[in-house]
Amino acid sequence: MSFPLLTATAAVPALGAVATAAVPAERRAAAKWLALAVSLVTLVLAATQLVRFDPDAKGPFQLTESHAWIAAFGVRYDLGVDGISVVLIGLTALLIPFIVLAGWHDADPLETHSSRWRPTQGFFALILMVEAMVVIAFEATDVFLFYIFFEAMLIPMYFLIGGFGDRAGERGEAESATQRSYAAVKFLLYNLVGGLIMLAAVIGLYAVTADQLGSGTFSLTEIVQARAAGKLDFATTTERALFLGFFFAFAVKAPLWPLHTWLPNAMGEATAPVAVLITAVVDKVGTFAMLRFCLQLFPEASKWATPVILVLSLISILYGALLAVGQRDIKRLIAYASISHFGFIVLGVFAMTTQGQSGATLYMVNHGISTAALMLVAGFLISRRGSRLIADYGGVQKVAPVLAGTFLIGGLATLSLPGLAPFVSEFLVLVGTFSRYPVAGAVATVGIVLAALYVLVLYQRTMTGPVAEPVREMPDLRARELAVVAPLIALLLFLGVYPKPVTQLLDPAVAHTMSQVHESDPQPAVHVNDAHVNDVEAAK
Amino acid sequence: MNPVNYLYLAALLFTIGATGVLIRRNAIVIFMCVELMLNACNLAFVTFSRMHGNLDGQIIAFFTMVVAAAEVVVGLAIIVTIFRSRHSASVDDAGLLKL
Amino acid sequence: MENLIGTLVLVPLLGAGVLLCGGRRLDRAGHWIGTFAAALSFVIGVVLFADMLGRSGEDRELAATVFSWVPVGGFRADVGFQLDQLSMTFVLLITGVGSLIHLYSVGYMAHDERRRRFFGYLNLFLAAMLLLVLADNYLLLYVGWEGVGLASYLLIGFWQHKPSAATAAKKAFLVNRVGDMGLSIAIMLMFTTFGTFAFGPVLENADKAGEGRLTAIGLLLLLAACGKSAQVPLQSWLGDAMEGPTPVSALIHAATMVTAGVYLITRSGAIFDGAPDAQTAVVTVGAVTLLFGAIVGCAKDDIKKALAGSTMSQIGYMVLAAGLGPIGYPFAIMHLVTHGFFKAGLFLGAGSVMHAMNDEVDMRRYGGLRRYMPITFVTFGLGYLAIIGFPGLSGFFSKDKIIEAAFAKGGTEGWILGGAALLGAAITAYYMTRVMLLTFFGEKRWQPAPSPEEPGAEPAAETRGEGRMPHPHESPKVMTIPMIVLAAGSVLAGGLFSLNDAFLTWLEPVTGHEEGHSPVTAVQVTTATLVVLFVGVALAWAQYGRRPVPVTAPPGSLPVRIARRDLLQDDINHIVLVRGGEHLTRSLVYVDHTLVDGVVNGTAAAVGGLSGRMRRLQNGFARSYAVSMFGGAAVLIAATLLMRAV
Amino acid sequence: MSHVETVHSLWTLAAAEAPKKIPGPHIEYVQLSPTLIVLGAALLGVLAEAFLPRGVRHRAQLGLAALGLAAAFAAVVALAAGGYASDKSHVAAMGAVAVDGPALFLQGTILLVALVAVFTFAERRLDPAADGRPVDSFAAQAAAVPGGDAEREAVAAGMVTTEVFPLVLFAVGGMLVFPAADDLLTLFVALEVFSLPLYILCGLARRQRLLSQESAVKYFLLGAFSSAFLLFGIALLYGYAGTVTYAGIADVVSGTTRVMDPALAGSTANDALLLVGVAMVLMGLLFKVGAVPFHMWTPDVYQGAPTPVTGFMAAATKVAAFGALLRLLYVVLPGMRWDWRPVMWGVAIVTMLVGAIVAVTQTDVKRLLAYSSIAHAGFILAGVIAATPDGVSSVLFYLAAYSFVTLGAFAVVTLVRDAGGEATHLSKWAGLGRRSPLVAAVFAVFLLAFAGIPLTSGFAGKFAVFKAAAQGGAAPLVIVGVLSSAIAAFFYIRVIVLMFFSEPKADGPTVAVPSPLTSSAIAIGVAVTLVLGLAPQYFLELAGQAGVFVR
Repeated sequence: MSFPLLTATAAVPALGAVATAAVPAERRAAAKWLALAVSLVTLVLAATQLVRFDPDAKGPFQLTESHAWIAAFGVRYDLGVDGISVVLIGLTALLIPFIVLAGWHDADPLETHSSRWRPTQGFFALILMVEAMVVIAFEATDVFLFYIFFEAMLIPMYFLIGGFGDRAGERGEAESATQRSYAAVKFLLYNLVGGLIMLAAVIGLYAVTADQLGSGTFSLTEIVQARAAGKLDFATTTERALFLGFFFAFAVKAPLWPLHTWLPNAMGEATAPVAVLITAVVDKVGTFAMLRFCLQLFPEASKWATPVILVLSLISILYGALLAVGQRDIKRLIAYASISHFGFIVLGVFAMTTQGQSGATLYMVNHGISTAALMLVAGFLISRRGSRLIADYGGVQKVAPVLAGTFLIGGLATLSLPGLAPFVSEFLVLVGTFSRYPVAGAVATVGIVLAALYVLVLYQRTMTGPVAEPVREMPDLRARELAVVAPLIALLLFLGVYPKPVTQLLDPAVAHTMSQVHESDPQPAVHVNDAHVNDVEAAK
Repeated sequence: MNPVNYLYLAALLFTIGATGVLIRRNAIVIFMCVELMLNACNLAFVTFSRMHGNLDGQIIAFFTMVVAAAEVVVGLAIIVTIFRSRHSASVDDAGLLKL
Repeated sequence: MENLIGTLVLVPLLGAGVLLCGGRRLDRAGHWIGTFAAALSFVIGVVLFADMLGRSGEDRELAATVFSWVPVGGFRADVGFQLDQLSMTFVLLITGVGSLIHLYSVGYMAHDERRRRFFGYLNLFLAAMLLLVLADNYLLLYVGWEGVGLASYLLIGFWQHKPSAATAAKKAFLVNRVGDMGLSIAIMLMFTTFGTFAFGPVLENADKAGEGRLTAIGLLLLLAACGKSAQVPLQSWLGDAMEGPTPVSALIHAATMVTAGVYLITRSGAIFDGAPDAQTAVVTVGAVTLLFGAIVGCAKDDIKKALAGSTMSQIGYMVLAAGLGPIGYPFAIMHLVTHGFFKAGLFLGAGSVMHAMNDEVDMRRYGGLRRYMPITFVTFGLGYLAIIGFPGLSGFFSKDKIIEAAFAKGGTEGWILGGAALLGAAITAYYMTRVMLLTFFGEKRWQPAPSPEEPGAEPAAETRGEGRMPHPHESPKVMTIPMIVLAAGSVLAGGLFSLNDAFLTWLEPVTGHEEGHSPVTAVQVTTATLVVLFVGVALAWAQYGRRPVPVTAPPGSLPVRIARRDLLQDDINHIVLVRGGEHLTRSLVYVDHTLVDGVVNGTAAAVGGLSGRMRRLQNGFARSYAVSMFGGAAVLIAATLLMRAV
Repeated sequence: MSHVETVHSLWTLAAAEAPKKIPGPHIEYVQLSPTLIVLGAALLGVLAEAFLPRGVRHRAQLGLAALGLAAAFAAVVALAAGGYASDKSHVAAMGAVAVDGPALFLQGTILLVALVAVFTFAERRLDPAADGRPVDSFAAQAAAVPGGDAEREAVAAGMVTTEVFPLVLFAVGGMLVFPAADDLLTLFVALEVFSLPLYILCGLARRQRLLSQESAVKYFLLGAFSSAFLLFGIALLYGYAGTVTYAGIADVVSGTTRVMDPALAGSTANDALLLVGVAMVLMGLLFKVGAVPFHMWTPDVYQGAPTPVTGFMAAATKVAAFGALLRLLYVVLPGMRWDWRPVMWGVAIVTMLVGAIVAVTQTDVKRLLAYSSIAHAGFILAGVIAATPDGVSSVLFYLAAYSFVTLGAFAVVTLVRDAGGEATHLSKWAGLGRRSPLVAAVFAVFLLAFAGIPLTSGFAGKFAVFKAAAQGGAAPLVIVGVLSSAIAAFFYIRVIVLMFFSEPKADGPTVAVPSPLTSSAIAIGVAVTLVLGLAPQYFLELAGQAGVFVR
């Protein structure tokens, strides 16, 4: 019985959350430091996973743990990571410390609060709780186990969104409180409905397996093997129905057009760190699950649905970008930008090519980092001025050049400028899509122009031009804030120049998925008898 | 005479009782209508036991009477309390709890 | 030697990194660090050049793969460099002119408190541009391609406090992005066609791909080139780009970056050779643009905008040449180099003039400056002679060849192209003469400096008193020396290159060369060129040299006004794209709020309403409850019986 | 003419020889011990009321009730351990009462629920003491006119209605028999035995007595009305089968034995008697579980009754009634599954939807919980309809899980008070999370369990029943189920929003600090909710083993 690394990675933040919540009211600072420490320990554990993970080992999952849990439902506590999940766990564990650090003062109680109300402890405890649940969701190889945490993570997220917001500027406390709880409820209901529909599909899956294998099971590996061995075989309609059930939930989470409208509200009303938590961490579970569960459990249905999904993701790309252009609120703008990016991710996942899927997974990582950078800087900006309206800014670069500079870099990453991480992944997605669906690939490329449009418009309106009166006294980034942003930017540069460490982790996992879907990359029209192309063929 | 007719009578009584419950306002009267329904049941039991030629039905009828008596005790108690506090036995006056 | 290639890019990149992250403490030395980095990369370039000359024609090409960048399945992108004669030419041009302009900027930006950052951006540009010309595959080229775009964005918008500058920068980036879209799709198409996008395999196997795919790739590359090189229809950004500091206009928007499109087409020659239709498209774009730019150049009173127009038109020549295939490639590149010299020189001259005239840009407010700033006058004048193709100066050789090649295209096409080229030459002569006359000749038409509240003022102006009459003076040495060097270049380059076709033989291994069968002899072409040249000059003299020039531009006839408005390019863009886009986004925002969100909120409201209505049933009357029970029982019984019945 | 002969022969037989000695009934007292213990305790309680001095009654009654229930529970455990849940399970008391898995499981659940409920009954710290004496939530003297002199005197005299404990015990006694009843007569008697005390308990509130009495009247009249239907249904079934034992009826239904009497051949041939009878009996039971359209009493009674009583009713009554329903459908009517399943489908669907939808616009916590209990009745029905052993065990599990959540939730409701007693209007709960986070958090846990959020018992139960339904071929029910859960989630969330995200009102309610009694009740509720959510395996197995009915 080796050390249960995967469990530990999830258990540490979970226990940390409890401990943080237990910190007495007046020891506020202690709670913050505790949360930071816990998140760092988690980061270490996640790093250990990355180290102990062996890219070219046999078998889909590694570091597996397996225990009986609810035999009556055929549910096991099965954990395991493949290249994709280990990378995403790394991303999660990496971002949380920055989120904690960035949210350092976001939950300091107002004077009006009674002494028994302990927002600070709650805030950081909830963040850690979310981290724990996300990690488990990434690690779970049992559909039911995944589902439980996929659903459960809504609750802490819900309290984070509804309970903590920006200092209400002109809008007034009451107004912003109403807006917040509306956003929180919208977030919860959207995802809950998605989750419940998925629940129906999960039950259906159990019914089918129980019917055909004798005893119902949720184990991903078992089901896949049974299908491979021909012991288990879905009726076409059943498979499609189940696929839709699963996909709906993930599409809400992702979010895919037209199920996206919760995201702008949530990201707009939540504090910047929480917004990052939503879009950079929690939403990734949706896209990840498409890759892990939709494709592997229901390959045929996935292929059947691909055309529609491609169209939807194309709409998401263009629609999200265009709406981003039309926004007056910085955070909502970033939210719509994320919708556009999630469009790219889904596109890559369902392009069913190696480049597409590796690109999509890499995109999840890069989008996480770049959005974190942009959103957190935006948060610092907003916290200084107390307004989210673009119109309230102008000429910031004159008074706060460093803030403006980091904001610009974050923006350039968002428009996926070559040399920064997102470019690699976006291009991979585009190539991967193009090589199978040229038209879709070409249409998606329009997204990069629109991306430039909304980013540059945002930058121009907020940072350049004559200095607006309200920002004249605005201080530049403080040490803590710089400590949050600088590493992220460094990471963006590094992964932009040298993404290989990540891609080589992803490649085998993606290849595995591709084989599950019985897909192989389309071959080039011209056979090029060129040295390095040949050795690539040999490598394959 | 064909005992089936007694069944028809029982059904008739039962319906009368039910209708009474639906249309009368006075709690006491409603309660009496319920009693009427119970007695319709008794009649049915006795008739069936006569038809089947076993005594179960008659035994049940006795049980029913006892239960009905117990019901009367509880029911009247409740109705009387509410009558004292409201000075009316009309069930339609008791309409605080709604929506 | 291979390793040196990497350092070529690395040096300015490091320079940029140091300058941008260095913080205030570097403010005092920043400009020299930047200039040093540029100069160093030039030296490295020269060393490599010498080494290359040392080797014989065929094995002059160097290649170095640094590391594997994005290896995913069959998709293999490396960071690899390739230095052949073509790249070499660019390296020397970029680093050489670049260093000079760094030097010039030391003086020009002396009064700007953000000078350090300016040099950081310049270095960043050098790095990106070198990456662009040294990359050994299209994806890496794309990185440089967007990198120069970024640098140009930062530098055009360097004076960010000017809304006009910020807008111009944004516009430039966006228009370029449209072109980049073409490039990236082209790369994807290459990947699906060849399974790779490294120059070597792609170009070697281009012939196997079939004309259809090649044409598609060619047109997409052309789109990219149009964006970067400000060719019709994506030319609109270049004029506005003049918002940037003048050295930027000289380096990026005249000498180097804007010629990247020509590089791309020349580099991809093999593809275009297989796609005649694409080539036709290229030459058409080139011909149209060279006239377009020239006409715009005639109408502008802003000296920089006039020069921008001429840049556009000169690049039109290059593109035209590049579109002619192997006949034209060498001349395209040759003109590119010579143009690099004289256009950079002209811009620096213009900068020097503005420097002297309180940053006044309206030529109608110049006049008679030749006595006040002789060096500028001489250098500018040499550049002028070069660009109009005065015999013996560099422009003469390069442009003349292009016109020949155009005719050599043969058939009516050849006649049309040649005619266009000739006409362009005439117009060039006209507007350049106009610039000369307005600026250096005639009587003084100086006005008080622009008032401070006008945002158009460069910060340099703040240091000098506003509202005073300008007192023109010659610029400091750091500025004049580069001008002199460039002037020398613009005088000599053409001649040197043409000595027993040195340049041709130098490039031949890369671009290949074939003699066109021109319907007209070289002599005829030359004479024709000279004729139109003098016609152009004469016209300009008749208009601006003989009679005095009004300080405020006369309203002018309709065509003049249209030309002043850049031939309505911006208006068309505005109506078609901006307006349309705004309406689209607005309506989408509305849709998102009412429809997509409305559906959800609607269902919620519906449930609420239903709930409210059903709630009414719970009316508190015990008897109505009894009714529902009774009814329920009836239904239950009926249903049960029914079930048995069916 | 045939019936005349039979009649004649009957009389002549009677005349012929003297009637034989009727053998005394044979009763297995051990196996009925749980019921007997509880009823015995109840009787003792009555005596205690009569003879003990007023001062000690409360404590004595509490002890007696707790003791009795605990002992009964011990007896149930002993029986289960003795194998009566599985191989030794059989029908006791001459075919009147079944002793088998489901019966014992449900009895155990009911007893535990009752035990916890009794704690909340005995709570005496929430209300401000009336002239020096601590008071519980029951009227000083139920007979006194509200606000009248008699009441004032009663309060002054320090009267307390300690009769509630014997009443509860009687009710529990009935509930223990109800799911175990193995013939229709026992069913009816048990029904009345646990209904009548509840009618009274509903009318005993100390605060807002008018509401309380009104709820009692409504509950009583409608209850009596429904039991009349039940009884008539029984009569018809008796007429159809000639017997009221479940086994006997089942045989006739499945056609293994035929009714001797040719006079009824006609009525046996057309199953009108059977079908109408079944429908009416079902109606009687559906009334008790609060299924639409027989649900309308639920909100009024839940709101009017004293909150501890509401909690007890909501939890225990449902358990007992569903137990009886299960036994009836699985033991008596498996033969005619194709008749009742479609009907029950309809009932389940409307119950789920109506319960969820109407709850959306409720403004009173207790009414809200009432409607949610209706919706949950719908979910449970989905499991009942599965008509598989899985269905049985899933329903058993759901009942156990649900009853403790309900109990806990209503216990929390008793804590939130203002001048007028309990502050049940939702608007008063605004900002509770700010004022007393712990109570709000606990209530949130219960709400999330109601909403069926994973890691709570609610989710495990919901999953169990839906799984059973899906495997039982009722996939559409599952779809409707998840949809109505979505709607239901909305109003649970609303309460949470109210408690945590809205600013507390200045004149908001205070949260009373309860005695260990209520605290432990709530604690048990939370514990069960979380344990059944995190590690339900053991209890699922228990329910699984208990899933077999004896015939």
